[in-house]
Amino acid sequence: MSYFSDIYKGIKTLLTGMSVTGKYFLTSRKGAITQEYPDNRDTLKMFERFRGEVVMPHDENNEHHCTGCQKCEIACPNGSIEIIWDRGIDEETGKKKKKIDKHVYHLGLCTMCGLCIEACPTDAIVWAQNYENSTYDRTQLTKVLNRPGSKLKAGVED
Amino acid sequence: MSTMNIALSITKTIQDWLIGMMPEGVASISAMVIVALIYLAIFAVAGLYLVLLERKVAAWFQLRIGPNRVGYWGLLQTMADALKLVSKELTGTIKADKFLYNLAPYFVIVSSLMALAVFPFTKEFQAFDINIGIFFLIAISSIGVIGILLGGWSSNNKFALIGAMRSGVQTISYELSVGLSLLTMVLLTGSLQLSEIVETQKDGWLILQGHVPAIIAFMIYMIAGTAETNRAPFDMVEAESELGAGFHTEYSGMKFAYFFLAEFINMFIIAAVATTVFFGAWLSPFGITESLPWLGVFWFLGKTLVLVFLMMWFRWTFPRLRIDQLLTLEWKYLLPINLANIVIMAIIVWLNLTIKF
Amino acid sequence: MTNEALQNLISDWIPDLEFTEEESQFLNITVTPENLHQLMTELKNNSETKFDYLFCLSGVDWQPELGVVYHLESTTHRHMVVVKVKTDDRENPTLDTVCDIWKTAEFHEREVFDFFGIKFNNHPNLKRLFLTEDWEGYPLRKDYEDEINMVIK
Amino acid sequence: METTAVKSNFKSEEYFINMGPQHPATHGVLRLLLTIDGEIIKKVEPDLGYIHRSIEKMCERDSYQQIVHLTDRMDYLSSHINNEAVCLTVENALQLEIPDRVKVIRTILSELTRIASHCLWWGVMGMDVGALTTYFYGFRDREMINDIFEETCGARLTMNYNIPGGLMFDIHPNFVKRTKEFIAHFKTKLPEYDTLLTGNVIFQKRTKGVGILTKEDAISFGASGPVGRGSGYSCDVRKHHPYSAYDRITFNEALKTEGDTFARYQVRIQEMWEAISIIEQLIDNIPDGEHKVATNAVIKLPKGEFYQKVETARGELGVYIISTGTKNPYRLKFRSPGFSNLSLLNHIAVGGKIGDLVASMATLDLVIPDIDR
Repeated sequence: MSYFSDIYKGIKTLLTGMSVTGKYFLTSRKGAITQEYPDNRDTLKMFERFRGEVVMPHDENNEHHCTGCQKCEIACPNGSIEIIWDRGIDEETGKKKKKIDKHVYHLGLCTMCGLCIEACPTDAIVWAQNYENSTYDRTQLTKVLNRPGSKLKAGVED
Repeated sequence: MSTMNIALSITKTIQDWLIGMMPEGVASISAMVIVALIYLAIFAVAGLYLVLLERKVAAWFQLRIGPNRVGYWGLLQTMADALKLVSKELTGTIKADKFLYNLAPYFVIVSSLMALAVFPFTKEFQAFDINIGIFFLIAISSIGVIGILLGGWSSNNKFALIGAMRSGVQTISYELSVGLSLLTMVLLTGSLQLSEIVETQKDGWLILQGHVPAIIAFMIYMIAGTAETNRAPFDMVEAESELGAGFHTEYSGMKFAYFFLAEFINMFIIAAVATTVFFGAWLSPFGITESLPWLGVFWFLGKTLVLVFLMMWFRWTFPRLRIDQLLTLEWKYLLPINLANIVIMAIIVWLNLTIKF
Repeated sequence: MTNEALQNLISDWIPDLEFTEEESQFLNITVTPENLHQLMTELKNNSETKFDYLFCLSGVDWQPELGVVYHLESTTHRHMVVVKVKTDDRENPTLDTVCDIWKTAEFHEREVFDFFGIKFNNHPNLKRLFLTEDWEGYPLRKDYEDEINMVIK
Repeated sequence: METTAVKSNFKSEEYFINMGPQHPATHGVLRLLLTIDGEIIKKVEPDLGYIHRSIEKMCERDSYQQIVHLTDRMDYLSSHINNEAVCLTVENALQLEIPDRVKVIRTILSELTRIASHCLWWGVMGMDVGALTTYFYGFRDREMINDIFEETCGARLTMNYNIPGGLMFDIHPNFVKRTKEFIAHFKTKLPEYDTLLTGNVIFQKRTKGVGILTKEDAISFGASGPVGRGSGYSCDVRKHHPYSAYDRITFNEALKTEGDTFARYQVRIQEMWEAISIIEQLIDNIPDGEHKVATNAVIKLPKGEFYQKVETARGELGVYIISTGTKNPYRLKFRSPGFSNLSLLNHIAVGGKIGDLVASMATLDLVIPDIDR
């Protein structure tokens, strides 16, 4: 009479299934896997390799490493980096040399692929770990990475 | 002791109080209106807290925290939901059948609230103690289906139509086994009146008296009960992954709130019927709190909440049955077992092998 | 079977077939559109070759000609072959369909029609798969111009 | 299949239903035009293109490093394996000698991606069939793998950690520790998947004998991955055309022959066990050495055609590059596993009910950007 045996087997599998969720119900005191995001904002720390946003670090006397060589602009797959450079006279050698004017970075277009940081010969740009990049208006997403009045660190050659 | 039970039989006390003020006929009608308003208020709030209980229990099953933002420990969450739903705009499809579309929610909410009147919360604390109690309950719960069918058909949406047809088929076939399983228990008690049933359970709950067939009847009743309220393994009516929101896709605002609230009150009703029939409504296990009839409410609600938790446990563990498997389960498995069960129970009652304390 | 054995087995089925092997890991067969269908059915049904798995069907715009490249593999002998077919008329390129031999070709051919405009006769329902019906032009052709969507860096 | 309803003079005509771009069962922007008669499905016609970004046209103007990052956006659940596919094609074309360390790390990361993808599939499969708690158990395990990826590659979903010639930077110091923790944790949780869903009688009734796909049809429709292996067609690229470190590990291919939804489900569960054993074999002896081989900045492939097959979580991804020696490919075609798996949906769903269509679509594990490209 498979009629009764498969009823019995059916109920047995149903009960084992319920035992799994029951176990989780009883041990739910151990804390949930979900993060309460807005509340744990100050304790939430990202891993140090997290790709939040591309930034250009400046040292204490406002100097950076970007020589304006445009390697990152070429490497970027979706044109989210624009380098505005102008001719300048190099102090020691007196030759004409490219000087960086503005390193424009469109965070809105960036797909966080990391090819620009890979291509940069002087490690001028680095990943920042902020994860709240949303803004209310798109123009705020276009950023200039080198701070006003900053200049190239002496002795950095590409 | 006597001071305690003055306020117990609410209908009589309100009626006597009113008769003093106005003529006979008007008094009884206004008494009924007052009782109905009290019940409506209590069970609207009870429905809200059932929804919150469901969301909290679901969260604990799923390693989540559940609503904890609105009010301390999330207590006001469903209150906020209700207010949101009240303030929402009542949208609807243009080509919908306007009259039936608006009528559907009232069918559902009325049928679930009417069924509440019959439950024995404590000794005489019962709105209407009519002598065909269980028969009345089953009849009322079949009206709810008409509301769902109307809602699904009239909102002129293909998914809603499929959902409504599924619910029609499902509820009609599962009412059969709800009725039959309650019938097996009525064999033991001999009367349909709910207070009578509780009376006979004074010497041992029915589930103990009827031992084996009663337990089988209880299991069948729980399965059919969950199917009756379109919940858990049988929720093809609003199967999220197949039909989106099923029959109440086109409803919004207060109309949706009626459907939503009615589902939870139905769940409460199914659990409450199970407690009255199987577990002796307000009778404490060995008559320990017989002296204080007021404690009966605590026993009644406690048992009902245990059964409600059981139904929630079903919901958050089992996948969904397909519509034809659902019908084969009913017609090929539950019905034959039910009929066999009635015969066994009849033999037991005839040879009175029931266990009496 | 090794490429050479394949080559001389297949070469005596149909007269003018070109076999090349450099520039690619597999044996390449170039066939004329007329006897494409016959070669394909033979490749599938012949007991020694039994290429029953068409795993890649790609349209290619070889600048003057438009062509389709079929990558075939046999699930029993585990050898692979590449069949190429080219038509040089760009206004109304038509080829025979192979979806009666391999059912996977039905969707792949609709994709090739969608992006290259190559029509496949006696294909069950040959209409655009990805783009909308009223999209004019065939995007993956080399001479496709579209100022709005195509950003030329 | 039960006997269909007796059709006396009772006339019922078919009607169309849009399982439209927004539908919980399609996991993405796929539109299925269903012709149904009551509950029984007569015809399923997918309508694609809602997320078509013409990746193949973009590849014709991008350099090879830039193409690798595009593949993340195709099958985002096995983005690591897609990157590896393009990198392998380019490396084989240039005949680059890849250090052993890179091969082993790539294989470990591929298997981790496979487990993460199957965890998500299992959670969503449970949800499609009605058990809503499986979603959270599946995501709990997937989150642990995402943390491992975030720590090593910096991103959780679109990793872009592979570049032609090796890895962008070396693995994080506690990558090995975290992976071992995950393996220990997952070994206790995977049996729970079975007791909760596989053993469940309702689940078996919903999936056994549903959406039957015979072996010949699987081959003829080009089904690959767990969909093909569910019908007994052994199409594991890691077995037949081994790449990176797959030739030095021993694992057996998960094969079932019934070809119904339950068989495809069991294949994926067994694949998770296989993935765990593969990681265990490799995690302890990662050879040390360079993490990438220097390639010149502008990669130019020699003239010719190159094809590379890779086994992603969904099936066999093929990268076909026709190069004329310039810095970007003349034509690049991705043979996407989801595309062929979708084409057989009509074949297995006709005659079943809507519930069957949703169940068998869940085991096809469709990712729509992978189909639309």
